[in-house]
Amino acid sequence: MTMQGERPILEARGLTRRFGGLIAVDNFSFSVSEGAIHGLIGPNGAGKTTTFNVISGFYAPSAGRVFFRGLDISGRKTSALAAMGLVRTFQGSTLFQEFSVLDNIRVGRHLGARAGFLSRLLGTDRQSEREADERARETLAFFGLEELADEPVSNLPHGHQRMLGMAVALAAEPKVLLLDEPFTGMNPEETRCMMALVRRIREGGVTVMLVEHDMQAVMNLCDTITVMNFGALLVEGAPEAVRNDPAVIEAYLGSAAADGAGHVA
Amino acid sequence: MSRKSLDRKISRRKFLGTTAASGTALAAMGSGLSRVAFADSHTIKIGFLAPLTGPVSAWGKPGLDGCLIWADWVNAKGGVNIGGQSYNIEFVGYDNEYDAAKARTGATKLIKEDGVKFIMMLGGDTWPGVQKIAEREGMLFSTLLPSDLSPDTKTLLAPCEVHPIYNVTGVEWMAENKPDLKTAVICAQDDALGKPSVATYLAAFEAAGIEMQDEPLFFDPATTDFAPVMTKLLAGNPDILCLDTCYADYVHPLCEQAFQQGYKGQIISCTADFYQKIIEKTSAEFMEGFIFQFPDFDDPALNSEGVNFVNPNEFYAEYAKRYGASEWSAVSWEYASIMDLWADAAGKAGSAEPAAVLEAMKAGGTGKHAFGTADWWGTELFGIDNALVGNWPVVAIEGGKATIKEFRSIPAWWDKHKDLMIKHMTALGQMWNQRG
Amino acid sequence: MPETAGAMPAAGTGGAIRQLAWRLRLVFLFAALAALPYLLSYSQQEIAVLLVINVLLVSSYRLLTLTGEWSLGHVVIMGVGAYASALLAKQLGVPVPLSMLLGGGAAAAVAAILSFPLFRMKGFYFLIGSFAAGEIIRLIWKRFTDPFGGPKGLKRIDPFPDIETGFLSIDFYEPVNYYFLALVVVSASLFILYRIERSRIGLTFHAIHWQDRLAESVGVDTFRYRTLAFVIASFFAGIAGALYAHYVGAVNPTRFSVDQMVYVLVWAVVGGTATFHGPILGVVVLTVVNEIVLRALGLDTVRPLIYGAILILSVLYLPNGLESLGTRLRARLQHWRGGPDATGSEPA
Amino acid sequence: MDLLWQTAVNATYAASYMALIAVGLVMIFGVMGVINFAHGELYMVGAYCVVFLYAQENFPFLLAVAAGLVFVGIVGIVMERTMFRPLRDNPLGGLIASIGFLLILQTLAVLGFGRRMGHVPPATQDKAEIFGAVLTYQRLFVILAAILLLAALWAFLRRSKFGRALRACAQDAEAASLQGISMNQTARIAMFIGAALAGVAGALTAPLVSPTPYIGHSIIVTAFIIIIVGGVGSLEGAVIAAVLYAFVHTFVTTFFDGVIANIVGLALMFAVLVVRPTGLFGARERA
Repeated sequence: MTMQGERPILEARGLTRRFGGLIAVDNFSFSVSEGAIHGLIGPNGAGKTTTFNVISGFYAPSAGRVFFRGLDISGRKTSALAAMGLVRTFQGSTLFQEFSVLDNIRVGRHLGARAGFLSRLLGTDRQSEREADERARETLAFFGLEELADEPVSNLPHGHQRMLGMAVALAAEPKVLLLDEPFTGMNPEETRCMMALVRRIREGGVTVMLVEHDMQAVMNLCDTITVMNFGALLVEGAPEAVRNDPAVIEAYLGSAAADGAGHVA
Repeated sequence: MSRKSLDRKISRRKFLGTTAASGTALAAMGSGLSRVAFADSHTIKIGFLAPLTGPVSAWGKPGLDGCLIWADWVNAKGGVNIGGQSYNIEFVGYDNEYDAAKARTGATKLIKEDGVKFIMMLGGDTWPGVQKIAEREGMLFSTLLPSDLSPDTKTLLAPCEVHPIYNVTGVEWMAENKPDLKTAVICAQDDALGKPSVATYLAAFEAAGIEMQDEPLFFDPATTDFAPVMTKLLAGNPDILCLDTCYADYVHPLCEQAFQQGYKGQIISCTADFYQKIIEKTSAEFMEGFIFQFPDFDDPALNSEGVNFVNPNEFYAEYAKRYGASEWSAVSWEYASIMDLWADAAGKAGSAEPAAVLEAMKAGGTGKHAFGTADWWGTELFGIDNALVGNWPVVAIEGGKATIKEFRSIPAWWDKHKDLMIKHMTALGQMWNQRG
Repeated sequence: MPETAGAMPAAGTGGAIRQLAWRLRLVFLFAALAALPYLLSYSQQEIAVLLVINVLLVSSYRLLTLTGEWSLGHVVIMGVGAYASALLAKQLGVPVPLSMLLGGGAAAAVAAILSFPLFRMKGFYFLIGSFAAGEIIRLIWKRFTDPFGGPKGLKRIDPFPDIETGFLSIDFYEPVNYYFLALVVVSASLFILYRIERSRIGLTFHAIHWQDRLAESVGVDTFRYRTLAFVIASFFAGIAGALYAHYVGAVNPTRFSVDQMVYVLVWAVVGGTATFHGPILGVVVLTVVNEIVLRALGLDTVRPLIYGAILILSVLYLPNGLESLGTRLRARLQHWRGGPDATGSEPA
Repeated sequence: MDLLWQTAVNATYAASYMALIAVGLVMIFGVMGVINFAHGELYMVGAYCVVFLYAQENFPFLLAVAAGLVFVGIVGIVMERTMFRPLRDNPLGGLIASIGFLLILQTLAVLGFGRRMGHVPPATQDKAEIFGAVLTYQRLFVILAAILLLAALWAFLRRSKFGRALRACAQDAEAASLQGISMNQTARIAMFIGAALAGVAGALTAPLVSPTPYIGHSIIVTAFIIIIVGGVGSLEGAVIAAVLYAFVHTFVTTFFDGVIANIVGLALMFAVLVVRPTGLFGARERA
């Protein structure tokens, strides 16, 4: 089951990010093929989230480069990356809690609903806004949320909020979607449902990269998996290969032993 | 006291009338409301438009308090006789918070709704908001800050304190009586009062052949610690330390610092409010001979011939009794002295109408200033001769008590040295045609 | 926030009726505003003029706060408009209506320049940064006597030109006439501000306020939008300043000090910033209380004390502002009627 | 008299009382998250305590200063209890309330002491000479008291349980409450200390300035600049910035003039903001 192209759509070379004296990401490289579902895993504190933040433009890399469709995008602003088609989600229910469900998606359509300042004032943006609304409702329908369009987000159950987070990102029409821990805190039923959604998103032609703790989900879902440890690349390959790699086992066992319970990434 | 509550009653009634105007009252009110209604045809109302709250209120509120004494005294004697009819005087205050827009609102209220015949102001920042109204309504105004005067301000008078011109008298007296003082330094707050005053002192020093050791030192009005200012001033060991027209809350710490940093020379200043307290902070010896321009009103010299202020000693006693001596300041008597001038002119004119009073006041080119008959003057400095200038007292501290040394003529100085004054005023951008 | 963040007016018959009711209400409001000066005394008309100008000031301030940033420099920006318009009219002879517009433009331009250092900061740092920037602008006015007039500022600023045609003659010295002039300008400005807020731009401002990182991630250039809010708000603050300058005829640096800014903050917060009308309610109520009620009671010395107490009590007992009184009242009414949808949900 | 030394002495004095005020302001901001606009008025109230007790009622100066410290501290507790506690989740509301409070304090001072200045005779007129520079005991006393109080505060924050709680709350109120630290208790103590520092600064300097009911305005603007330079979250930053500002301001005043000193002060503040928005010593981003 692959629609995988050979050309990498997203690539990092020698990525490094320091915070003061601390090196969170250390000379880390990976590449994501177009049309893939690519997993990024690693023990707690391995630097996954920092990597995500660097790729998505929240932090500039201290060294190294990020390429998107062959273009050097290192250090570009998040909003500029989104305009190019690289969109990320956030952990948990990071949403415009004060808005209605539909308004969340409408913000997600920010790039798709362009209009000049004057036309906003005069209301001549109505055409493009109507289109944007239609597309927003389509996106909601894709996630089965269309009934809830006018609900305030804060009334939604947790699982729906997680889906809405993905819907907001999808509304921006990404070419690559970066999912930050999409399954964390979900029950098996919800996880299954979410995995199906991710597959359908990929079928829509969107490349997906995700950071996740839930091994089971990652192994089942991803075409390729990159494992990092101590900020550096450990292994990259197909799920089976990664699962059986002694270095990976060692890293997870070691960290689990050292870690105890209740550590937060 | 009773006056106050009466005021309140009237204004409250008016307020209820105007704001509760619902549909039924609408027709009756209309614009007719702004028409003046006299509560009592034998009362003349005088407007008092000055800051009564906030940081500048020290220049307003004590003046209104002084005016209330003035009114009580005049009314107790049957009021002011105008055209054969006696009128009681009533003051209507409006707090302009030293804001131009609020002053404008206050001026229209006093004119259109209270029907005042004359409005006294502090002036300064608030005057430009009122200027247009003065022109349009032909209302007579007075200010304590003559820098408000310009050729267009035909109905604005500076009839009492022609700040800062009178400061020349102190310098002149000092130069005559202490001729061995040769060098001076000066500091001032950087504002509308400090700058023209600096120009005046510079002119007066130059006229007296006293040399400035350094450029004038300007400090921000928000300054609270004056040690660095004084350190800089004293660095060259001057003979004379000039405190310009610093406010009382600057003069005190400045003197304290001069004393502590070992200064022993002459000090000259425009004001020395609460000088007894400065003596407490320094020493009687240090303050001996301190020259300034504002006499105590219990000074017997104020009873001398030529001084027009009525019963100055009693006025001070009454003020201290009513409001406490610590509230007393120059403005306490200044606004009241303007009322003397006004009452005199209204009597002469036989009318309280602003135009008639103005004409009577300026008739003959002289007027009865608090400190003696004086000339209407100012064309060269202000572009209009609406400032009343004559003698001004030179005061020195002797034996811990402010003593009037002499009433000295400002016009006499001006006739000799006006070029110097115009030169220094121009250099600091203080001539009427240099102001926005 | 649902009311303001909301989408376009809903279509359908319910929407049409609501729209009609809304329009009727507007007509009534304007009729009342037109009748108002004739119910007031002359000096109260003066207060009404300043009040209308302050309505624009505080409403423009609210637009800036939509992105979540609170400025302490808004009154200084108003001053930029006032000074610019006054100087253009005084020194270059620009006709006053045009100079007012340019005054707004100057304020917007200054804001655009300031946004580069200021929007490197967020939240509290933006607040103090805007204070610092404002103080520096005020210092420039004080130091450069030519052309700004130094601490005394500018006076004898050209008034708004009288309209003198054969049958119509309007003298803008009369507060009632200036009131209508200001009312027209301010209504038009408020309409624009309202449209902006109700458009996608307003939605984006809100989005930045609540989750700027999420907004960024879907392509919102938050710096650009924060700047946009700042520039628009500053433009209208500048217009308010120009209206003020040509009415009062004088401006000085003290008039635009942080003390005055505090009043704008107070109006906005006491009125409630969750809705468009909250800050307007705040400035109207507080002005009437301070300038008319307390003065009429003959209270001079203690007026600031009572005003201060009112501020404290209102933030303590109406934390969502005076406007929440209306919402509460409506909810209460709905409750009595047994209406099902009491949608007066409190803003977060 | 050596100008340089005299200027340094002047600057040291200015730094001392400014540090007291700025540290108080930072303390209140750190724990409460509120900018206390009434801080200048707390200074004013402290000064009037000395006007009343020492100048009018002839109590000993030290006693009056101590009373000022305690009284203003109590005023702080009252502010905390009546305003800042109910408004804890509403920092803007807290700001507005403090503005209302400052209007009340100003008016009360006018009613109680008149709108003109208060008079405080010096407690002593003796002075010391250091390298030809004059340092009056009155000023020396302010310097020593400031050092003593700030050192005591530092020790208190390091050593005591409350100190740890205070620092924890300033770092992260939620985490602190999870650790069983009482937010109310901590806030009360922080308000007492913060207000008392402003009050004692006013009380100590009352004989050296001329307190008026409106002096708070001059104080708060300077304090604002200092905490911006030092970083709003940092007590040490406030002290260092106070020293820095006082020296820069004093030296520029002496060698140029007071208005230029203000320009330099503002420029310093703006430069710090542009280069390092969190202030020289503030590390944390607080949105």
